[in-house]
Amino acid sequence: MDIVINFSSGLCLFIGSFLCVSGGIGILRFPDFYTRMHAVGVTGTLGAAMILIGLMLHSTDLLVFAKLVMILLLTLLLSPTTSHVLAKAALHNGLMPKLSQNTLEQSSLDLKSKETASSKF
Amino acid sequence: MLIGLFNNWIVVILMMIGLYIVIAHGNLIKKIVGLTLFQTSVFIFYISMAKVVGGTAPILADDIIQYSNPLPHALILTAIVVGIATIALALSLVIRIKAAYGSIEEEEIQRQDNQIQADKKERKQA
Amino acid sequence: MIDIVLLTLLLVVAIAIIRMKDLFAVIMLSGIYGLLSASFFVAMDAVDVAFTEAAVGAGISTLLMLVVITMTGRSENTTRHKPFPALLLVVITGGLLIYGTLDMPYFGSADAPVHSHVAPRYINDSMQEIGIPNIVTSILASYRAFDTFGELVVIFTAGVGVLALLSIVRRPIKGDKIAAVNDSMHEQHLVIRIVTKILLPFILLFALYVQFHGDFGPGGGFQAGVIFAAAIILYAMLFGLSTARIVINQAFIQLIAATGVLLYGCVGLVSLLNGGNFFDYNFLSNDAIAGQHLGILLIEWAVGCTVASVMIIIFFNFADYRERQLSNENQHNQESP
Amino acid sequence: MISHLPVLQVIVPLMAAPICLIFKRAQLVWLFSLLVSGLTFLISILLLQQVMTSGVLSYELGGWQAPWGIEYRIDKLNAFLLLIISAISTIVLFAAQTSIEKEIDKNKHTLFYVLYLLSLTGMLGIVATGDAFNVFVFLEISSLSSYALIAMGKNKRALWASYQYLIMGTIGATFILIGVGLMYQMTGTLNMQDLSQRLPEVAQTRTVFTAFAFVIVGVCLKLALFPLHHWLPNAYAYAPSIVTAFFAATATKVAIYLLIRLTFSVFGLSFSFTTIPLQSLFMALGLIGIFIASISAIYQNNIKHLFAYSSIAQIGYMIVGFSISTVTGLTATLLHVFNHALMKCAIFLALAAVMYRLDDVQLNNFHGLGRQMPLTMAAIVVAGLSLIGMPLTVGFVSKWYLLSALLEQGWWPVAVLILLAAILTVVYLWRIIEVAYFKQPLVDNAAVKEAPILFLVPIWTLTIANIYFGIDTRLSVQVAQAAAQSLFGLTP
Repeated sequence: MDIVINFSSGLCLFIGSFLCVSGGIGILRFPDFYTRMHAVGVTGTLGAAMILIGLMLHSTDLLVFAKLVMILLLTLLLSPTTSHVLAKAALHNGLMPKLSQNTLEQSSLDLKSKETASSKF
Repeated sequence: MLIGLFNNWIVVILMMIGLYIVIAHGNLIKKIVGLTLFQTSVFIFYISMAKVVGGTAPILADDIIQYSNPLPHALILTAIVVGIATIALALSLVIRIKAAYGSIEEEEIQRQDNQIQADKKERKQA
Repeated sequence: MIDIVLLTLLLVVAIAIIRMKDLFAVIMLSGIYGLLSASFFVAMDAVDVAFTEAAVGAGISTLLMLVVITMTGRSENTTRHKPFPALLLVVITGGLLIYGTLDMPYFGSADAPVHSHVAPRYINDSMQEIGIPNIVTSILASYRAFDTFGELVVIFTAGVGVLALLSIVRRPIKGDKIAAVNDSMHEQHLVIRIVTKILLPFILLFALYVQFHGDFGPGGGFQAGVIFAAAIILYAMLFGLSTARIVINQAFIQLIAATGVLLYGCVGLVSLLNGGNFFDYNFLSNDAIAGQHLGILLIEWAVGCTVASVMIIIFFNFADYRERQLSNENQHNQESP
Repeated sequence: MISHLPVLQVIVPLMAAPICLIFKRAQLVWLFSLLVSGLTFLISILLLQQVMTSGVLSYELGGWQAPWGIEYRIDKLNAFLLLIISAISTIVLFAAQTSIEKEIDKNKHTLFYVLYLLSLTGMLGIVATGDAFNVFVFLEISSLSSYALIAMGKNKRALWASYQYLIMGTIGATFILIGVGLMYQMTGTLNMQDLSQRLPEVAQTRTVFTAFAFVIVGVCLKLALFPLHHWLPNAYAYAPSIVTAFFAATATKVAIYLLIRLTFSVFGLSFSFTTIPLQSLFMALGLIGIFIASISAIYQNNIKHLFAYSSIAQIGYMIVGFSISTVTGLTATLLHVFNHALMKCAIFLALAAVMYRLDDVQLNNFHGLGRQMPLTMAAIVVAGLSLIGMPLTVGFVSKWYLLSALLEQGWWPVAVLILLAAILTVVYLWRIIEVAYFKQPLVDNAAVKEAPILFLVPIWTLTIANIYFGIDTRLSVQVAQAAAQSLFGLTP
């Protein structure tokens, strides 16, 4: 029975670390801010979650298990929020996503109209 | 020799970087960041002094025989809080300086000071 | 091995701070510097210090600096800054320090004088004399209680200093204006307000856990105070300063800061009046160990109160000053065009 | 209660500060802090008597023995400094309320008194403690409250002066922290008494030499010794005048005490003066400091700047006395600490009175002040004369001991330089006296009346003390001599 647990925890750890590494590469390779932030989002949420699950399977003592579950819940709640706020702040400061050429003019038009409409606090 | 004192040399380099920022850079906030660098490197020096190879955190547990030295930890807790107190006061001074002088660059403030000095002299002669 | 990696990372961050011109990046890097040094402290088995450094060095100081640069602008114009005299002075002091490190005991050697003179008594006898597992808290709260009292007064001085510099007589804002501000903020920060509402109770609970867990594991008054203040600062940032002011009014917070210091001092005075020296907890109750526990509990509570209220005072005054400046600018450009 | 005096000396003002924050009315807070400061003064008198009769007092905080817990060691040197600090703080508090009415706005008076009591606590804590790290903590308390106090000045340049003082002060305090850390690393203890026993074995190592260098530089930064004095003139000139009066007479004296305590008690006489050429280094720095500060004092037209530079010069005198490293030399320094506190406090309180009446202390405000504010101007003249060292005043006593210590060593050229420097002091004092007595008052400050009574009482108590201690030198010389002998280890 514990061979299955060991194997699955090893697998989870492997997937988690693979996601983190790919996230790291993603930050370096992606062209603009928003795609890079997507890569960070992946590592923050999924990568960490997989590693935590791998550790949970590996852990023996109940207290450690409970703490790991709490950390998992916290990261699942927090990291999507942080990437949301990050993207919102970037957009608020007028950082334009790097779109293909023709959609660029069209989206910048309606962005300007949206800006004038809503009265900025 | 190298491994033994590597910690201290890195700490010395960090200290000197902090000191360099405080002295050479004119921006008031950059000076405060330099000050935090300078103080944090002193904390790293204290804590790397307290470490015993093979020792664990100074929390008494029955199966552990070797502990790291707890005294520098208590000292550094005090020093960190002293550091944040100084930074908070320095930042409130920067806010007031920005409101009074309109800029947080050392040269600009010095220039305005010298100017006040100069036209006070003219008024004295007049 | 891990600490050498961390130290080199610290070096890289420090050099990056010199090169950076954009103040926002410099402050973020100083936050990273705080976090890296906190993880270095964990590698050095200094868990209490790592906790405090993470909460204070990476948390509060970055936050305060960010509030300040929203007022003072982000760019640092480097006109001629004078590297050579500074470089000369720095090289001299650095050389003297390196010269000083040559005779130091090697890193981690167990026979260094530091580990043989005063420390063994703390490690061996603190369980019998004070009876709490966390030796750092026993040193902090009992052996060297006067140091912590001095440090509490330092924090109190910083709070009063910030009050003296930034506090202004407040004109009471009308009720409906607060509601307007609240609605506009609601529309802007919808997602994060919901998440904060979920998280706030847990942060406060965690602060209380850290406060009372200080005797057994890493934690104590300072960390608890900073976490408690962080929760309230988060609330103030998202629900508007004026609403936060109604929830936590300033005079009450100043009162708590003062009573925290007084509570700490009275613990010492009570042990003085019971016949012992100042801060001698054995005289607090008939059994010595119970006296020590009671003394440490009261002191951690006093420290927690004062640190939390001073951090709140500092943040509220910074944000208040910023709000007043923004309203002045709005009035200014309403009149001018 | 008598055995608890050492700790009560620091706890009384410390507990009073938060209590002041709870009372909101400024009048009440002023009286309360005056009472607390008087109580501290009383405790310091009792402590001095106890020390003079029964020798060194040792008080273990928390009931733990010396190197493990923190210990308060009060000997003749501490008691003397404690007496000076609490006396000056009580006298300055008399004039505080009237002076800050004009200089600090209404709702900040309570905060002013809280910060004032905290800086008093910090200084008393530095002087009373016998633990090296505790010195750093209380140094931070006194420095933080002094940055905040200086920044409360009316003039916008007070903010910039306070910021510069903060940067220099924090670097100095961190240097002291590095020095204490290096000392702790080589000996394993933080208690000063224990350090002095364990340092000689490791004295020849390079780490202890660096520790000594860092601690001395840190203290000299706080001392405003010649090359590191740039923060002092602006800080004293733009701070509220009551704050300048308090700090001019006490802040640098605490740093002098730290210098003496470190070189004599902690590192030991032999280490400080033989392995390191401290003697000639400090003699040179002191002399250069005296001359440059006195010369730059002559060209100032803001009178506070003028007397701030003259404070730097007077510190030069103390450092010259200290660098002679003989019993009479040290007695001269301790005497000058006591006398300089009296002189400078009288002068800066008088300037506070002028500031109260004229709102500015430029030279042209002083035109014809001799007739308009006769008592205040007379106080400045008497304190100025004792600054020069005229006989029958306090300054003469310390100059006399300094010259005799120098001649005892046969360094008559240095003695001649000291006398030359006294002439520079005459020059910059004459500029004020000439303007005050021989010029007609300017048309717009014709209606200036004498300073209010609450100013005149402290100013004239200090001026009379200036003269009294010049004649009856029993108290100051006896205590200074006993302290110097105990430091040299030849107690009678």
